[in-house]
Amino acid sequence: MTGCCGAGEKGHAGERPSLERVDVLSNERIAEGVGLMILHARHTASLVEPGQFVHLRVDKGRDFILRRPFSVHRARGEQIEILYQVLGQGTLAMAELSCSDDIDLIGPLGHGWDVPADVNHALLVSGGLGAAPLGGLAEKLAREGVAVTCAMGAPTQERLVGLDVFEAVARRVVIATDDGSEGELGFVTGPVERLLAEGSFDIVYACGPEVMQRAVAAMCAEVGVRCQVSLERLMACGIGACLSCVVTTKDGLKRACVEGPVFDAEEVCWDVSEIPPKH
Amino acid sequence: MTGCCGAGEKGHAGERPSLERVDVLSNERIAEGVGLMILHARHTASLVEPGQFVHLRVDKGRDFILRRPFSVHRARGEQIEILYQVLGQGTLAMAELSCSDDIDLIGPLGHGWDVPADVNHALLVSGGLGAAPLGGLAEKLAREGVAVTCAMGAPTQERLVGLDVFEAVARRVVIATDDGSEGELGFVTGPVERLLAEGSFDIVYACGPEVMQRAVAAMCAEVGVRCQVSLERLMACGIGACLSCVVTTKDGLKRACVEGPVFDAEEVCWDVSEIPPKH
Amino acid sequence: MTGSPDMSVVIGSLTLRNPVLTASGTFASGREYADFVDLSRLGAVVTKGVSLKPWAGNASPRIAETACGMLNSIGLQNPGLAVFTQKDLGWLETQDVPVIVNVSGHTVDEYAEICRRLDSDSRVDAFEINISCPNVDAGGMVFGTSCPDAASVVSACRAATSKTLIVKLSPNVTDNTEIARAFVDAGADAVSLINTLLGMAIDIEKRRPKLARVVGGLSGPAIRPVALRMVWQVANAVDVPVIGMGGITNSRDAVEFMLAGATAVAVGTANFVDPTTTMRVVDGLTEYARSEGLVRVEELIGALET
Amino acid sequence: MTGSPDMSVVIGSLTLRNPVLTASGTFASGREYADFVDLSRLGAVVTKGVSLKPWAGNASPRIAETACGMLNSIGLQNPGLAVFTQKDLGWLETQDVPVIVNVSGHTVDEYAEICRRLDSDSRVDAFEINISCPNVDAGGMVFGTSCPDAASVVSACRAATSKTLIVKLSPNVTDNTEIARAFVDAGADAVSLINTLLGMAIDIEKRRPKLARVVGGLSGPAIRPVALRMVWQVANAVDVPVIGMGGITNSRDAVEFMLAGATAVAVGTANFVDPTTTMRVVDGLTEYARSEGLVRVEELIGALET
Ligand SMILES: Cc1cc2nc3c(=O)[nH]c(=O)nc-3n(C[C@H](O)[C@H](O)[C@H](O)COP(=O)(O)OP(=O)(O)OC[C@H]3O[C@@H](n4cnc5c(N)ncnc54)[C@H](O)[C@@H]3O)c2cc1C
Ligand SMILES: Cc1cc2nc3c(=O)[nH]c(=O)nc-3n(C[C@H](O)[C@H](O)[C@H](O)COP(=O)(O)OP(=O)(O)OC[C@H]3O[C@@H](n4cnc5c(N)ncnc54)[C@H](O)[C@@H]3O)c2cc1C
Ligand SMILES: Cc1cc2nc3c(=O)[nH]c(=O)nc-3n(C[C@H](O)[C@H](O)[C@H](O)COP(=O)(O)O)c2cc1C
Ligand SMILES: Cc1cc2nc3c(=O)[nH]c(=O)nc-3n(C[C@H](O)[C@H](O)[C@H](O)COP(=O)(O)O)c2cc1C
Ligand code: FES
Ligand code: FES
Repeated sequence: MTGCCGAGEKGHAGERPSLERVDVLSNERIAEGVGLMILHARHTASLVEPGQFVHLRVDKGRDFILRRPFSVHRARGEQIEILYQVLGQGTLAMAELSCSDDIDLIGPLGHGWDVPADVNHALLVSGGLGAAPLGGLAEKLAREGVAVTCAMGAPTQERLVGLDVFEAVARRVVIATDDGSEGELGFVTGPVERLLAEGSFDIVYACGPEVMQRAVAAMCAEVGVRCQVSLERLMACGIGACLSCVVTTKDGLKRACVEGPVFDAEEVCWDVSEIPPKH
Repeated sequence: MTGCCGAGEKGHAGERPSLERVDVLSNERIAEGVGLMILHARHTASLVEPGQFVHLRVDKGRDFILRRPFSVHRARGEQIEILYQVLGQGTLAMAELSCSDDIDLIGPLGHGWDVPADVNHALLVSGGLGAAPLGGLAEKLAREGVAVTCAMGAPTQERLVGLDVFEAVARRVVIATDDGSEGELGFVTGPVERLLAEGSFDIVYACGPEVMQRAVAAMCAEVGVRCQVSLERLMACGIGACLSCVVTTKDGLKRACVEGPVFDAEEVCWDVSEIPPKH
Repeated sequence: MTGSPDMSVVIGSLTLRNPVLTASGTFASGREYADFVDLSRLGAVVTKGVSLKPWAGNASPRIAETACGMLNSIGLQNPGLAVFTQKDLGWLETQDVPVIVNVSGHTVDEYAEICRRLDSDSRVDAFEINISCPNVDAGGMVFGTSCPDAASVVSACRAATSKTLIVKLSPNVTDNTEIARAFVDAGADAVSLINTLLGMAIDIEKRRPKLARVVGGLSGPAIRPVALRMVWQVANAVDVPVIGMGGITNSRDAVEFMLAGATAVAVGTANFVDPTTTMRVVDGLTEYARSEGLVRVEELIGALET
Repeated sequence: MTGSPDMSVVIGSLTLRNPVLTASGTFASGREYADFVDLSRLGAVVTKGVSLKPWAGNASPRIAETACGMLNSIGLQNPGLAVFTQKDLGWLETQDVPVIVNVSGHTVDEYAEICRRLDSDSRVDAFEINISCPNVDAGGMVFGTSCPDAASVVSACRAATSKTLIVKLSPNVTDNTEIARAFVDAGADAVSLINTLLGMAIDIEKRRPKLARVVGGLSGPAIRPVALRMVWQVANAVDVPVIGMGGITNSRDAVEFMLAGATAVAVGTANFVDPTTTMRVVDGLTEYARSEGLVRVEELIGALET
């Protein structure tokens, strides 16, 4: 009865988020502690832009109440893909879902990656699950004829996700792992620094731990390359009403769920610590 | 690690309740709003006496926290049967369990039906799910050579449960339904009154809605036949520690979970209303 | 439609089409929810707290999840009265719904000044004076827990406006009935409760509070029994309408609050969980009133048998 | 065993082998739990409230379930001091565990008399004075919410015994720090908190309260954030040890309370859910202390960084 409601009320039929009941089409463990869930989300799939997210409800009848925000990794046809790391009770509950379960989500939400018209060669930098919101972006850039290079970081080879998507469309993929089990040993910032020194990029898109994004933003500022980052904040409503997700920017507080999660790296006041404590 | 603990601490190895992880062997809807769950409960099955109950945990990670008490309908080998009516969130969660799920229970608990040595012919009176704790009793009486007559009440034929068990061992089964869809029309107290008038019973065991038990108790007192009833109270701990389940008796307050749920009808102060509100 | 119950209720000089409101701070001014909620089917929109000047609110993290609830320490971040009047009231004007402005301040004068400035604004139907927020240092709960101070805020607001004046009570006090009576004496047309319970959560790995501000306000289903008890106590202590809130998630919860004595109810945290909650509550409450054969939903108010 | 942390903590003149206690009224005197718990592995058993004469408690229904919590209105039903001394203390004597007797009364004298009579009983290690129960009409919370009254109970008990005196605080007050300080001034060796939050639930079909007594005490995970906040506030306000409780379900919760300033913790409602909870908390706390490289578990007390 509630179903997909509201869309159209403002005359932007189809451009507004809606509450959508969705079926789980598949849900598999694809790396250590990481799941890939495919949802049949007609409304969201048709509208979502790379970098946007959905607000998933996995809590019905559970002892926790809030929704959980997840980037859409890729959208194809009527389906969306969610790449998620199992961390706490919400993602544990997600890992238990199986094909034919139905859940609900609000989406698509937020401001995704901007692709300026003059971009020729983009560097995508991911740290761990940061690959999630970059998957759809890589494909879109490739479709639009932009050359893509990817620098991926992960703790170990077992926890590297998204490689297949990047490899399918990128000109070049460079990998760094903390233990050297895949690619070079160390943080992804190492290869990023070398790549930037090559001077061929006109934009950098970064997602991963906030310290990594901050470091990448600093390197980009150094060499004068535009940089966009996707920031995580704890989110209650996900639609701009509760002000739990604010990011301190040079223009004041902005809501990560509406004005973000993608921000211009220059805008962000990096020295204000707002990172939720993750284990 | 916790598993089956404590038993033996007091030298009564095996006679004490324990916390037992159990597997669901089957769980089926057997009547309108009624499920039959078979659990593999080695410890409890080997010890439980008719009229005793188990305290089931179905709440892990849910937004309600307490266990739910259920009589053991029958025990066979290492299995116990639970007949349950779906009423609220706890029993709804039970109805969703399926074969291979594991849950935990505390059992066996409480004081069950007493079978005095001089009993020759027993009348078992059930109202609705009141048949649950009487199933094992009927079988036990039959095994011990006591003649069994059953009077069963239910709202409708679709909601009559336990008939097969009673029919297998009872000399006679009389049925009354509120709408006359099976047996005679009306409450079970009608047939009970007639049966008692026959004068052949030396004990009555009753379980069902408290008003029904009270009426049966009054009729038994009238004709001077012993009567035992099984009372329901809201229970938190189930093991005698919290005093949430008290029954007002002529000897003061008694705990339904330890001194009951089976009480001598004469003991109970029927005019004190302690019935939890059921829809 | 014959047979359908009259769902309207009266708060001060306002007649609401039904008793279902939004709880301040959980619904902004409604614009973000317009995709999910038909605002013209709400009893009223209660806006996010507004102060005279812009407030930056507290540092992040500002929320933490707890068992069946959440803590927040937003700290009344808002762009101030001028922006609110232009943007929020401007948008709300285009919607067919009564508007209750939730008022915050650091001083007695600030509260009164907001009421004064909006007194002649026809887009505003009533004020809810928030002297109970646990998340600001001056004002907020400091007022809400001490009778004389809080009553002076109410008197000043009363003098500043002839619109309906609702005062929002803090649950973090020993005796709410005493405070509620003082507010009514000071001129409140209605009281609303509860605001959040002061709470805390700790990250044991970091040995740090989960909220940057250390403590925050607990809301959601976890607090419902406390809220219901306070609504019942206050409704029995004062003669003005009571607006009940705290953990309301569905229409059954709303009925509980009305039976306890609430004239209207507000939905807060549940909006985050299901943005259509208010609509479900309106529908469910109407259905309940119908199934109980009520002529007016008002028959439920305080109809608890004890 | 080398490398294993010293788990002992000190409350007044008592040294407990670890900081894990049972919350009064949820564990009786322990006999019912002996099938599930090795009592000799507990820090102490806190008994059900005992009064001078037998108390009948409240009418049934006495409990109702709520979101992540429960309401109870047991009303301190107990067989009185004489039976308690013979039966409960008689049994506890055979167990290797310190005993803290939870004391209830209707008058100042009743509280003091119980302490006096048990003062020379070697089976009793400490008293916990319950002036905070929301479920009795006289005594109980009436004392717990008003400073002078409550302090006079504490002074009288102090005069009656030289054993360790713990005073249990009510959460249903505006400012617990003030009350805690008054109790310490009156002679308390330690304070424990929180008792239950006053709450209510309604059966909307019957339009009646779910509890026969209408209101009752809310306990369980739902109240944990409120309890933790109060423990933190009180631990920062007094110099005596604080015993923290309210919704503790596992060792992570226990660590939160210790970081907030609790010297020991008590497990209440969680015993009903899993009767082995105290054992899990002892094991988990020991493991946490070990993994954090602590020499003494006491290093956790108040170690929160704010
Ligand atoms: C816009 C956005 C997009 C996101 N996209 C993805 C994604 O594609 N894949 C993915 O795996 N994760 C993503 N996240 C993070 C994801 O939302 C959290 O990991 C998840 O909510 C944790 O839920 P939980 O119940 O398992 O953990 P909890 O038990 O709630 O918490 C575990 C830890 O994670 C932290 N955490 C909880 N919620 C959030 C949150 N909303 N943001 C950041 N940290 C949080 C907590 O502080 C805690 O330390 C995204 C977050 C945002 C804000
Ligand atoms: C010793 C004992 C044995 C029982 N045996 C059986 C049995 O064999 N089969 C069966 O179907 N039911 C039995 N019951 C009742 C059963 O425990 C309740 O129906 C069940 O707990 C309801 O859980 P729920 O979550 O579905 O309902 P809830 O949502 O908790 O409540 C639904 C309604 O049931 C009432 N209720 C809840 N718990 C109890 C309780 N413990 N006792 C009585 N009423 C309650 C509530 O007041 C409410 O009105 C027994 C109860 C006791 C005390
Ligand atoms: C994120 C958030 C922000 C809030 N902001 C305000 C506010 O600005 N003014 C106010 O009076 N109450 C505010 N509250 C309190 C709510 O209006 C409400 O009183 C409380 O949350 C209890 O209701 P609930 O449990 O339904 O959320 C806020 C609550 C939350 C959760
Ligand atoms: C059923 C029940 C009975 C209680 N009886 C007492 C009591 O006799 N004396 C007392 O001081 N506290 C009593 N309490 C309060 C608990 O000791 C404890 O303070 C409170 O429940 C909070 O802890 P929890 O959330 O872990 O249960 C009782 C609590 C419950 C649930
Ligand atoms: S999550 Fe509510 S405003 Fe962003
Ligand atoms: S249920 Fe706790 S004493 Fe019976």
